[in-house]
Amino acid sequence: MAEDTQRNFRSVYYEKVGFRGVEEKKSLEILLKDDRLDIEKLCTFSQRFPLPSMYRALVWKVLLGILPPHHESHAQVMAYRKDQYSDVLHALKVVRFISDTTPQVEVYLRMYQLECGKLPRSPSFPLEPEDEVFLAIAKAMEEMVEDSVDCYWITRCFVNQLNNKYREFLPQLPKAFEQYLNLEDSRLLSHLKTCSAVSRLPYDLWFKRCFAGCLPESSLQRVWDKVVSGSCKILVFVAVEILITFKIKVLALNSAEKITKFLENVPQDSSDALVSKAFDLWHKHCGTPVHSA
Amino acid sequence: YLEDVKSQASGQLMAAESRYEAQRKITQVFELEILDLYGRLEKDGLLRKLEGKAEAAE
Amino acid sequence: YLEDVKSQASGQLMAAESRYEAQRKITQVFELEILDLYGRLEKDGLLRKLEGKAEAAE
Repeated sequence: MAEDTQRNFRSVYYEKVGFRGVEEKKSLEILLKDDRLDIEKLCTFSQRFPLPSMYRALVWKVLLGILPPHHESHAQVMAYRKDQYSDVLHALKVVRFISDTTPQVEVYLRMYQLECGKLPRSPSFPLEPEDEVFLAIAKAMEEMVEDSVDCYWITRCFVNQLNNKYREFLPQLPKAFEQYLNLEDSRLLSHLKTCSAVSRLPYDLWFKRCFAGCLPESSLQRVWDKVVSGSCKILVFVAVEILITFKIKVLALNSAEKITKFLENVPQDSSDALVSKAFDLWHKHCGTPVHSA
Repeated sequence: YLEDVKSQASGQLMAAESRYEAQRKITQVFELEILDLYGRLEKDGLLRKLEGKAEAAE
Repeated sequence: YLEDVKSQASGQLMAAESRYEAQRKITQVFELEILDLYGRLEKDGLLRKLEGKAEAAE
């Protein structure tokens, strides 16, 4: 009992001074010690808590299937991944599709295109909208993941997850957005409707790019923790929270163009708090995932 | 435990297969590039011939 | 039985590895071909430029 009180006190103390994650980090470390990682538990953990930066790349790689659950195979599998990365990179240089001056994110795009069998005949061909989405996500990922092999693989699998696992859900998100905004602030929604802005909101930025280029990476990676571990619905609540956070500003704008333009370039100084509030909204409407660890 | 061995093996196998698939995609791209380059060489050769004739005719 | 599964898995992995190696060999041959073709194209380009200059000087 005394120990409990002390522990709670310590947690509260950490929370106040900004070490909120100490207990969480410990429980993640226990999960990561298993010989065979429990994907389900890792998912639940990531759904509930922010991943500590030092473990983010590892957990993402496991959840996205880049690394298998078995620790023992990690080195071997990562060696295959590295080979694949350098093989594709080298091939693009051989056919002079990229050079040493090609921006890194474009290199990733070309590698991805080659692997999907969608490499255009010439690098000067105009990009498809889906390529722009890839570039935006890769650009944000570059800020989150240091190692370029990891960055390529995570971007590639993140985008694949959007295109496969979430394919059917993503188009439903604008409707869900409208629904939750109505529950949270019906006045805001009617303002958007009055301005005929509802159909013209930056849905591509929100639900295709997953806020890449909209939120600073330090906040964005906390949102992507949820996307990687299985929830694309969190994106809806981030969008709703953006509207609520900048309510006064949005209510003052009276045309769809101005509203969309503002939402595409929201001020970034309060993003961290914004994301935390979006998580609260998400938990409020969708419940808290049970952490079984 | 048996399931464990199987799943571990399949994790490795999938990564190895993916590395092979990438190599196959590379071969395809190289093939197209070779065709393209031959095409360009032939066009160049033709062009030079034509130029040569044009000069001779002058 | 476990040993069986293990040896089967390692057999599959080795097969994947060797397929990769074989495909890589093909890629390497194609790569040399591409380098060669680029070389010829560049020589041709250079030649044409020189010829062009020579004509201009005449």
